[in-house]
Amino acid sequence: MDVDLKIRIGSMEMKNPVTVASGTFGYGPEYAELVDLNRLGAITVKGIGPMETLGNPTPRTFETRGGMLNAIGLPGPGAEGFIKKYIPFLKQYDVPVIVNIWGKAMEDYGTVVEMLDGEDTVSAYEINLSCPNVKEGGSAFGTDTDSFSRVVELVRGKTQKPIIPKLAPNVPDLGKFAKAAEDCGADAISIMNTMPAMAIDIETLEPELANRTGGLSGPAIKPIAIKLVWDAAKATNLPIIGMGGIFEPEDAIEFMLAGASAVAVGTANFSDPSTIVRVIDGIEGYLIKKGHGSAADIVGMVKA
Amino acid sequence: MDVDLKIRIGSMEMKNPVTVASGTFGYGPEYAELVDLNRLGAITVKGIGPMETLGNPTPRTFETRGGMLNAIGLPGPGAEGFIKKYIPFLKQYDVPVIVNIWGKAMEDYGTVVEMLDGEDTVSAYEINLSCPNVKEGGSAFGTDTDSFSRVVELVRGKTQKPIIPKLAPNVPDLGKFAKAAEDCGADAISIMNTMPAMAIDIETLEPELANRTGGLSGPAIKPIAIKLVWDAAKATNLPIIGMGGIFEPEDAIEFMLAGASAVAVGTANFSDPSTIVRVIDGIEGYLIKKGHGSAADIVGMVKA
Amino acid sequence: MMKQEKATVAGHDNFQGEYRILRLAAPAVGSLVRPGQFLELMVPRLGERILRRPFSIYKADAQGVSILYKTVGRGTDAMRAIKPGDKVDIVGPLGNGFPTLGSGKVPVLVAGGYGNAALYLKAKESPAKGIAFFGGRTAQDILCVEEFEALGWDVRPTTDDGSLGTKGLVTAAFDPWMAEQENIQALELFVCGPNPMLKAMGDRAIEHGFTAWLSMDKNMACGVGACLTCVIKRRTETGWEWARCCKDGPVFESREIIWER
Amino acid sequence: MMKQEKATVAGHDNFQGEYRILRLAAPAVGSLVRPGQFLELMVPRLGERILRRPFSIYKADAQGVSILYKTVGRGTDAMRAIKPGDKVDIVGPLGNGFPTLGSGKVPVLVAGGYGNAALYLKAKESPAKGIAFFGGRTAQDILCVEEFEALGWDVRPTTDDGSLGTKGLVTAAFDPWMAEQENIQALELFVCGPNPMLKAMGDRAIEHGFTAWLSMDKNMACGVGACLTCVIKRRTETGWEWARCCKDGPVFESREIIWER
Ligand SMILES: Cc1cc2nc3c(=O)[nH]c(=O)nc-3n(C[C@H](O)[C@H](O)[C@H](O)COP(=O)(O)OP(=O)(O)OC[C@H]3O[C@@H](n4cnc5c(N)ncnc54)[C@H](O)[C@@H]3O)c2cc1C
Ligand SMILES: Cc1cc2nc3c(=O)[nH]c(=O)nc-3n(C[C@H](O)[C@H](O)[C@H](O)COP(=O)(O)OP(=O)(O)OC[C@H]3O[C@@H](n4cnc5c(N)ncnc54)[C@H](O)[C@@H]3O)c2cc1C
Ligand SMILES: Cc1cc2nc3c(=O)[nH]c(=O)nc-3n(C[C@H](O)[C@H](O)[C@H](O)COP(=O)(O)O)c2cc1C
Ligand SMILES: Cc1cc2nc3c(=O)[nH]c(=O)nc-3n(C[C@H](O)[C@H](O)[C@H](O)COP(=O)(O)O)c2cc1C
Ligand code: FES
Ligand code: FES
Repeated sequence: MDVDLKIRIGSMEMKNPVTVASGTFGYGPEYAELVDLNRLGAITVKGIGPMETLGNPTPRTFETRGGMLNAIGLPGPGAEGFIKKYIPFLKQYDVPVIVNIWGKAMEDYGTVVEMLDGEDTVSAYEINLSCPNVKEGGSAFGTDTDSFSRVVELVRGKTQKPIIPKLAPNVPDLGKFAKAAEDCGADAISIMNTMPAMAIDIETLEPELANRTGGLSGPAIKPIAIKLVWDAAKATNLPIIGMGGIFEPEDAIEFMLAGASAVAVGTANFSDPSTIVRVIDGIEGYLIKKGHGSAADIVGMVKA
Repeated sequence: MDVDLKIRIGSMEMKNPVTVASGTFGYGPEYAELVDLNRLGAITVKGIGPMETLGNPTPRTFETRGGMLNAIGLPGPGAEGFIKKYIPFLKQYDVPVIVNIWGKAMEDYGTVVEMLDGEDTVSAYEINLSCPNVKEGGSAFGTDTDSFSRVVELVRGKTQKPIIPKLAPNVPDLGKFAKAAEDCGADAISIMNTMPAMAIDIETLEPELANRTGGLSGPAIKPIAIKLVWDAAKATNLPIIGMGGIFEPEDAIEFMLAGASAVAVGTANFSDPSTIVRVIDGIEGYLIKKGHGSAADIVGMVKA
Repeated sequence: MMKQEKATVAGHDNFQGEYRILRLAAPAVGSLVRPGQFLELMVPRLGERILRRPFSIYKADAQGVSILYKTVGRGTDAMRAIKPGDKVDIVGPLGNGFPTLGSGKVPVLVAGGYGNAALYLKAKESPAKGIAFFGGRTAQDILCVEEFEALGWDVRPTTDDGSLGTKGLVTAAFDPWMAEQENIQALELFVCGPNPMLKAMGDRAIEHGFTAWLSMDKNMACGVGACLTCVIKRRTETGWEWARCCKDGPVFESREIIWER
Repeated sequence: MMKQEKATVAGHDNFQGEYRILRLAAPAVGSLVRPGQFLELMVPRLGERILRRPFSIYKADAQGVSILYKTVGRGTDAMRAIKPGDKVDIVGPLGNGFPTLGSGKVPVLVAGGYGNAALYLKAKESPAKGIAFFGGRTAQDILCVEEFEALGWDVRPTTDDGSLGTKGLVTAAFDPWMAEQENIQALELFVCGPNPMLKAMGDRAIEHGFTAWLSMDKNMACGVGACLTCVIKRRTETGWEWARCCKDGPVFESREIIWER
């Protein structure tokens, strides 16, 4: 039996619903020896700002029960550096590239898009409005519907390519943000970024992260992410890219049943680089077993 | 060396900083054969509403990686039933009793307190403003500062006993609620209730909980709770009762360093009923090892 | 009375079919057990899962307890790695257990799956011995037949595939036998098995007016009555209330239960 | 080139003191290894912890690899339960490894703790053999002395308690030796050990104008350069940049490194 794994987000066609979570897969080359990049539905790269940035001091990550904290803090080559260093590499593959963008000030989001938009290799933008690890911008834009809408509208005005705001999990009513994204002309939404979190070394009395607080990712947060996807799916018709603790194919399917059209594998890459391919194959196997003709069939199918 | 473990919350004196999380320890008798109740700093009972209630259909709990979901939904004997069935039992112990109260409508909170306030055995009220598992009230009161303040003020008007609002974790800025609690005359705050969450059975397509969504507790959420306690401690001088995934003494100490004056053991009771006593002993051991004279010394001591 | 005890594994072997037997040196728990009670076991090295798993107590004495279990998921899978000498933390005995046989009553045991294990102590303790109906998918799933026979019980197996005893569900053997009874109302059933079996026996008890004690299988979290996870609807004079399988049960008389889906 | 491989455990034994040796049948990874590289191991049955653990490759050939490790926390504790025949998932070889010895240079090895293991392949491959300074707390912590001697190296141990070789830190043996050298600038150090040792050697290299390759020990998450956890400050013409220990390192020349706390 043939199943159709294709998923469409605006003008971007993914050959299957599986991408990677920004920041967990570098810019492409890092895992290329371990993972056949051409298998991916899309490659989502680490957050790109308008200029080269250094990120936070170390320690930047810390392992917790069923998860990890990170406060990497958005170091990166900036839009220009990204074009020079990574576009030639990414061009070689037959995979859409989603560039995760961020800014300290609102205008920065526009600037990055202006700098990147001429590159054909860039297929879509994921707008990071929810990074818990940078002081300015980041999370602040993602927890207030007004500034959220302003950023999304700003980006919308700069590009014809699909734009995908990435939502913050620490809000009481995610549906409002999902709706706002739709109203501002977004093509999809990503759910979820890491959850603000902290750990303390009780011997040294120091926070485990140099940045003091960070974001929690991994299996620990999966049930939170599933709930948020389910909430958002009720509030909007936009496709949702679901993520948060996907380690097994069953996790990805759970996200799709909750309402995600696509999924992203994040922290699991560190744990098991074969996860992405296992997830793609596992979704296909599930569709065949359950007699579905296409991946789109199971999106939002939960009986709830 | 002698260390002073005593902690005071308004007029309530706890012989040590350790209580149990509401809903994880029944009303007292359930664990009495396994745990010496007189060792506890306080007993916090399952949520009590104005009337007898049935709670949610089953399944009501589901285990996740590093945590569990629950949607018990506040079944209980109601204030009158509680007085009849449990006060005589609780009276036998030399331990303050914190009654966790809830209501569907705002007035309910006042009604429960009126019904309970004559009982000497009731030492304090924890106000549940953050249950993710009841439709009316619950979480809604806890995610909006206006209704939050109105409930706290209402309860404040009904009793001289210490009142302890329990905060919802799914807000972008917990400090506001901590501050509001202080402004409305609360004696302490509890952080945190469970995190809204969901799980789906991919074979049956049904949510794993009959209530569809529930609350995530256990080790998975500890880093989230530590961060919230740290945030709140910066916003208020009220004592904080910290909870969320305390399974080992080290976890409790981490909460205290982050700013909690007391802690509550929750889900860990199910896993290991000896946790509470181990936590009390572990805190004492830590204080001795580090040369502190009292538990209060380490509250908020994190170098951050 | 219940205890929390760090038991030492005295033995861990294949028992029959997919079942394994875990024998624990646990004097504190072992000496308190009544038939039909269970324990909550903390599965060692199951770091990511935090809850205990409930198991019926198969045998118990002043030295300890044993349980029979089948691997059905992560917890019971991880249990396979338990070795003699390991420490295993248990809480028990839990639950009300089966009541003693009513005077003048004719005892009947009905079991499926691990229910056979749960009934062994009852079979042993019962002053009168009678008939035991054991159901399973195949001969491999019918546990402990010789043991029950050695205690003086007349065991009537049924299997879905006919590989042992009558072919069919347990009712395929029970119903014809029941039809022959002169004093049906004197029957007192002790039942432990999957939900459909419990319900089938409960329905017959109500229809024919005999007594049936059903040991209910509900997912549990705390096992001691604190969390209110394991509730079933129990009939009251005015309607119904929730009863906790772990504390108020797991054994209920058929008339008490309001069945849901 | 790196690979992910499900290696079969060929052996797992006490090695010396607190160290154990884990031998893995891993042809894909084994055949690619250069001296100074490491691998990332997924600890079996560590359900609640999700990240791999990095270990230097002690020995490697076309059949597989071995590592020496000490238990310091949950992961390395759980590793003790690994049995021959188990499958262990590894990713490797990772990192740049040590460069080949410069022409006309005099090789010197300096190691502490598992650094001895990390230097073994380098010691073997090096065309010229020379002196090896190994530091440890006690004699038990100085690994593989005979092996290095068998390869033709002159091993100079130092221990904090004087139980083997010179009493003191590795510098207590290195400094007097260095003072005697006629052509200090011809020295080329290959160093692997705790951070203070790395820094001490790096400082001397800069002060006295010789070359020192330092294998940096930083906590890691991905091990392949994707997550940017393991960064150290590397000097650039205009200031500094972050360099990833897992991908751009772990080996850096002393002049590249800007030390922090
Ligand atoms: C009072 C009581 C006594 C029991 N006695 C025994 C016994 O003597 N021997 C024995 O082998 N088992 C017994 N069980 C069932 C046993 O507790 C479960 O098999 C076990 O908890 C499954 O754990 P797991 O981690 O392997 O499965 P999970 O990964 O938790 O679940 C795997 C599958 O098993 C199902 N499952 C989980 N718990 C139960 C349950 N309580 N009942 C039915 N299905 C369940 C799940 O829905 C899922 O499909 C008893 C259960 C109860 C409530
Ligand atoms: C490139 C590289 C090569 C290594 N090679 C070896 C080797 O050959 N043999 C060996 O025994 N160890 C080696 N290590 C260290 C090894 O990775 C750690 O001991 C291991 O990850 C600890 O895991 P754990 O779960 O037991 O400890 P955790 O529970 O994670 O931590 C326990 C303690 O160890 C400390 N710790 C954790 N990771 C490191 C680290 N990377 N460096 C120093 N302290 C750490 C923690 O801060 C904590 O104090 C190497 C590390 C790196 C980065
Ligand atoms: C190390 C690390 C770095 C991350 N960097 C970014 C980033 O640059 N931009 C972003 O939008 N999200 C970033 N994230 C968040 C992930 O993309 C993802 O939303 C989150 O980790 C949840 O998914 P997971 O549990 O599968 O990892 C990062 C996460 C991790 C663990
Ligand atoms: C089964 C269960 C029932 C609960 N019932 C209540 C309740 O009635 N009232 C309340 O305020 N919190 C309730 N909670 C939340 C806990 O009190 C606590 O805030 C939360 O579980 C986090 O702590 P933990 O991770 O240690 O369990 C319940 C939690 C669980 C797991
Ligand atoms: S399992 Fe907790 S009340 Fe029964
Ligand atoms: S550990 Fe991820 S970049 Fe080095």
